[in-house]
Amino acid sequence: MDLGFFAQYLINGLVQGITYALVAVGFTLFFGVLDVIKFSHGDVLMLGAFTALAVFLGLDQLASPAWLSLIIMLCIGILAMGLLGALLCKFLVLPLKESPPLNTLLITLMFGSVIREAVRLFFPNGSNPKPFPALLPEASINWGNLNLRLDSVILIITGALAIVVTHLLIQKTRIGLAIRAVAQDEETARLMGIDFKKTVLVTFALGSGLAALSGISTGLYYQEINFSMGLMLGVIGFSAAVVGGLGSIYGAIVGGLLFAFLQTLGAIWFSVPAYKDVFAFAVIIILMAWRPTGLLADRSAERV
Amino acid sequence: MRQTVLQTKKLTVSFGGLKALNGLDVQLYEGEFLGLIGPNGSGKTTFFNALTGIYRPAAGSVLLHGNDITGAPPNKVYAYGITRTFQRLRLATSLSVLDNLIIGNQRNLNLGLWHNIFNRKSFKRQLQEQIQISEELLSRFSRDLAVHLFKPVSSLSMIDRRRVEVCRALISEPNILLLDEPSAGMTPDETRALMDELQDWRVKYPSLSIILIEHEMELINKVSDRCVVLNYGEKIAEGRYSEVSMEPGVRAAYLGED
Amino acid sequence: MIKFQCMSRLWVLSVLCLFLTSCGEDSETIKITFIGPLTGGVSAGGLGGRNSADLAITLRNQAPDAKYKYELVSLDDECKPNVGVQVATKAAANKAIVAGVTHYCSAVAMGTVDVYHKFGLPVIVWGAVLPDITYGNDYLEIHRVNGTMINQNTVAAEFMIAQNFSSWSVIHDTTDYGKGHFKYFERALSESGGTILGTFGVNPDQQDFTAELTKIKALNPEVIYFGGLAPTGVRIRSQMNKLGMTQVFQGTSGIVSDAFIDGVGNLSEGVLAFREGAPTEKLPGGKMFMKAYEARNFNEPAEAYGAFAFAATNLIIDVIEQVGPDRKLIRDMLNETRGHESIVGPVTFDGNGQNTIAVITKYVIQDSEWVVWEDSEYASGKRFLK
Amino acid sequence: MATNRVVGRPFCGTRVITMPDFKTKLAILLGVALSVVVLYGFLYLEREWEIGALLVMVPLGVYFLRRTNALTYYQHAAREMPRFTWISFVLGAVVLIMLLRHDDFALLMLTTVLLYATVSLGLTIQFGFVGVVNFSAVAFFGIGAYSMAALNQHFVFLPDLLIIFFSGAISALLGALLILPILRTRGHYAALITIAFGILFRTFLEVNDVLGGPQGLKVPALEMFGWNFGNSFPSEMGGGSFYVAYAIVALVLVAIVYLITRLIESSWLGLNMDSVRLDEVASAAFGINGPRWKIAAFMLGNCFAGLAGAVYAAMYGFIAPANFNLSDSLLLVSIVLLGGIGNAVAVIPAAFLIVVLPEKFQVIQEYRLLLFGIVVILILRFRPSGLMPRGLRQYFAGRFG
Repeated sequence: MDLGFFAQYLINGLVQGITYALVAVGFTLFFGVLDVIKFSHGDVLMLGAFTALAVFLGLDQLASPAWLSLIIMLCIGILAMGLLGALLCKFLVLPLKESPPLNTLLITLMFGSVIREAVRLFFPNGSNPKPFPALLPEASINWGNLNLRLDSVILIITGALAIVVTHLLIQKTRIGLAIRAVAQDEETARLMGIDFKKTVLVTFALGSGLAALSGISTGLYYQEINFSMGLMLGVIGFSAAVVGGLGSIYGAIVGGLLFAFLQTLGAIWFSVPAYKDVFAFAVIIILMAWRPTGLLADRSAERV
Repeated sequence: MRQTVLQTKKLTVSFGGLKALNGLDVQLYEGEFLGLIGPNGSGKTTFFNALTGIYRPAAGSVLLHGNDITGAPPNKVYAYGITRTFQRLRLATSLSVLDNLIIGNQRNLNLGLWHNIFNRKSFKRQLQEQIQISEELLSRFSRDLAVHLFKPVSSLSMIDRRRVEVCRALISEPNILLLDEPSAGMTPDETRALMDELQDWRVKYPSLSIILIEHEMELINKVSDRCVVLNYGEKIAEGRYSEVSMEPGVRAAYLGED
Repeated sequence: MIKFQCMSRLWVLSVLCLFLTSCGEDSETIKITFIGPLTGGVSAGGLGGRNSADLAITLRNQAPDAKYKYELVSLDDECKPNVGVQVATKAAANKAIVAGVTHYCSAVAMGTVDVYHKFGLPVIVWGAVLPDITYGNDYLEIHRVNGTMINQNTVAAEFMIAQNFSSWSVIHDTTDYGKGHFKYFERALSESGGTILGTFGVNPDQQDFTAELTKIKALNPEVIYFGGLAPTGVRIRSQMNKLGMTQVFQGTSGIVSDAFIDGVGNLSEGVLAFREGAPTEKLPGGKMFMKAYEARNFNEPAEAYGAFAFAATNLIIDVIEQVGPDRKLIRDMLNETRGHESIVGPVTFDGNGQNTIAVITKYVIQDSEWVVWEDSEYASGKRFLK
Repeated sequence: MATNRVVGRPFCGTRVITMPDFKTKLAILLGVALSVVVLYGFLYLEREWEIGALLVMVPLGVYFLRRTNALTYYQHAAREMPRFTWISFVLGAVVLIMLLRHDDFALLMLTTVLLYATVSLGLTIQFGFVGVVNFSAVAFFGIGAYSMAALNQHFVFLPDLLIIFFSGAISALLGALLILPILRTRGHYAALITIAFGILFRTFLEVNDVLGGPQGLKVPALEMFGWNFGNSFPSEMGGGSFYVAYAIVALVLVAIVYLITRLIESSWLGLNMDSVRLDEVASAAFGINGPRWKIAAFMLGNCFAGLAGAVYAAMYGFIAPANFNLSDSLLLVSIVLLGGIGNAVAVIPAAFLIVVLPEKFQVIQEYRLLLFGIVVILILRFRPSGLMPRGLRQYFAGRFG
């Protein structure tokens, strides 16, 4: 294969992989503290992108410069979704803590479909795809068959940075310590005087904020968002988190990149690229049979 | 000389590079009450897990009545007549006491499809039988407990749960009973009561051998015939508690004295 | 406690009231059903159709010379065949409903034709384009105002060859819509002498198409043919730009909507698409329709097939005005439709109920607007594709 | 002393409620009658304000019933005489079908509910009993449906009853592909495997034209006992929609599957399955072979799904890959969770809610899924363990010996 095309696939895959990884980190965080799957994650991502778009449309009338708009969009989008995540946790997830864990899954699933339907119905003409402003510099280098665009590079770096910052936040700060403590053992954490509820809320806010970030960067990259964009991203993000190993941020990154890699590979190999999902998910089933707790989760023996 | 029922030879269990058990030789005689002591992390529970097939030994062997059962899966080990309790209670708390006990009596149940689904008459007979056995067993341990036979375990107090767990291990009339720190989470009085009940049981079934993991030294002193002391997965002493506790190595490792 | 008793009595009473009142007879309106996707991924098309059908009904109810009062019963098929069969049964089994304007999604229409036949409900399909819907059976109840994908793709292939294009790469979604379009386009193209360099069936929910597009880039065709609906089309056209691809983008009727232009933005210039039916905006009735639609302030635009839903509803009403609200009579009358004037051109049903006057309109996007090819600056030579 | 004991006796606090036999029977029959009336109303009401009123009235009604302890009494009555209850409910369903015999649409919905309930009973065994999560129920349902279509096409000589059974078997056998990964994983990890399988199944059907591709397949009506199910009942038989026959087949299917589920639950099989779910390690230490029970439950559940899928395909007359999405699997999971995980009875009212409610909301058109989502969230928020949480195991009816 031509080197240029190879590099092109690599870059495409990388952008996708980073997006998946950002979503997967959210799943991993929620699982860590509360052992739940939050199935509305993909829809929160979509709502984040739409919030940012609404902010942009508002700012557009004030004629603010692109970089300023972008920053305001990011801030409001991430904060709003963080808040939504915390509220969701407080009013729908925590009250169901004592009931079967699958019920949390159902309630977040329904919440996701409510968000999705609400955006479709109440965002002006929301059932159609919306153009997302191209606020990043569009310069590109043509190098043989490789078309390397500045915005792809910026997005890859931003995504990677966001993951690194999250990682540092968890490893180095007090609240990060609390999150890790709760993830280890809720009871002990409580006994140590950690405010369990607050920690969980912060984690949900953090994960949802990350979802908003990945929603906005998806919008910036593809320059198009739609109300159902979160569906597949949510499922893939979940798969990436699980394959990587729930509870591990490195696992989420590995899972995300792996999934993007498999999809790209599938698209190259098969004459009908729709098989790429069949391929990716089949490989995932096999991987899970080989490594039942994910690729990177610590496989410490169960305490007996 | 009494007959050896269980014997381990150079039993070794390792996690990654760490040897949780290192060439352990332990013998258990018929009808004996063996105490297993050692500091935290010395490999006591690992020893149980290796015996019951939850962990696969890396080396060495386990002999039951002279037959090699090394690496047998847990359900086989149970079928050989070895039952256990868990340090952190592992009862099915949402099920009734009766259900939990019947789970313990697995090897006496008929699991055939015909018996369970179609021939409900014979199933009913077996159920009645199980209820009777359970009730007798429970009332042996505590008169009040039998009343709670149809209540969920989650509604019981800690001591009662402990009793149910011990009963679950005893109901199938095993040859060997492994008790993993039954005193955890109980008051000394409660522990004493439980031990007395166990002693009564031993009188009825003199051939039952018991291995007890315990932190409470006084308890070990009182009930055990013999002691094995572990440290870092190795046996550092063996004998009567009164002798063992005097050994300098044990005092150093276990009691934290220099 | 007294309060409680009081309340529970009140409850029993109100439930009784509920039952008694709901036993009352319905009013004297004539019911026509509209079925299309009102929720989910392709709801934009469905809502546009629903609004248009609704508009037809309202306009007729306002007309002084109308014999009857009409009522539209709109049902949501979610673009899922099983739900489609459910709502089709609901409509068809309801004797008060005399005719239907049904289905945007072909797979749903395929599933429901048997139901309509079984219950004898005459329907006009307003959006689904799979040929088998009318040609796969000989049910008298099934009609269709819009053309099939065969007509569309024959015209498309011939037109493109005439524009001196010779090589294509195809991306189509793997639904019946995309796959069907590909099949008929391939057939038409092989007759006209074009070549297809590569075909890529993709999942319509897919977000990222860069891998497929990179592959196409390596094949370097002159035209990228896309068989699918606007949301997917928007993504593909935008992502072509990501990879610096400047091929001509040729779509199907599924992208003829403002949503496509809105979604793609500036990149839409020079995108081609083909749609059955005469261009709405050029017919006198069509202008009226667009104005009336505007005036109603619907939340959603009419989309590509709104005009067909409007035409189908009007056709049904015209027939009812003639023969009265009787399913059999309506069915037979519909089958005799010849040259009926509508906002999508004259409608003539053949033996299978298919509208044979298959006018196919060629569109190109010029300055962010769908323009009929013949009127565009591309046709007059002022602008060039590519 | 052991003779007059109540086995698995229901407790209401510390009080045991006792009632004489005929009164119990009366209470059960009353409950059945009430359910039939409510369901009839539910299927029959159409208009906007009626649905609105229903949404207010039903929760209020349930609240009143609870306040008067009627539900508790009823629950106990049903536990005292499960067989009588079961038979009365089946008869009640027959009455309901007869009442609706001219209403094609209501029958179609009713039959769909019964078939979804059948699949949900399979899921109840899978994750209610043994704890294997299955997010690809609709894939196995689809395998059943496609088997029906394919066998009907290629093996015309096979009687349809046999084809239905084969469809169930094929479903179970294809499910066997997943056994190894499912046995090795647990919890969310196992969930992923089934999700992956579901997506894989759907995409495969769509991309491949072997089984009709995205355009779907037509399925001929059932033909059993010399009766073509596509025919309406002639007037000399009292008339009635052709759906009556399907409704009865579905009723028989769900009744049998329910019976099997309950027998499993009230035997050592169910006990062992519960034990595996609650603590696999401890179960193993008492001789319970976890993998064996997981495999059995997984296969059986998928078989139920396949059986239901076969009847579903024949009734709808048309199947397409778009019927078998991940969202449909999640809908089936919702039925089990909303009802109360592991409780076989709860599956039926929950299936009613999940299947019929969105249909009732057709009056608000594009807003219906939004409202549906909100209603489910509210139910779960206020009944976190589902509508009817599972009680203690009951091996036999109330009185013993």
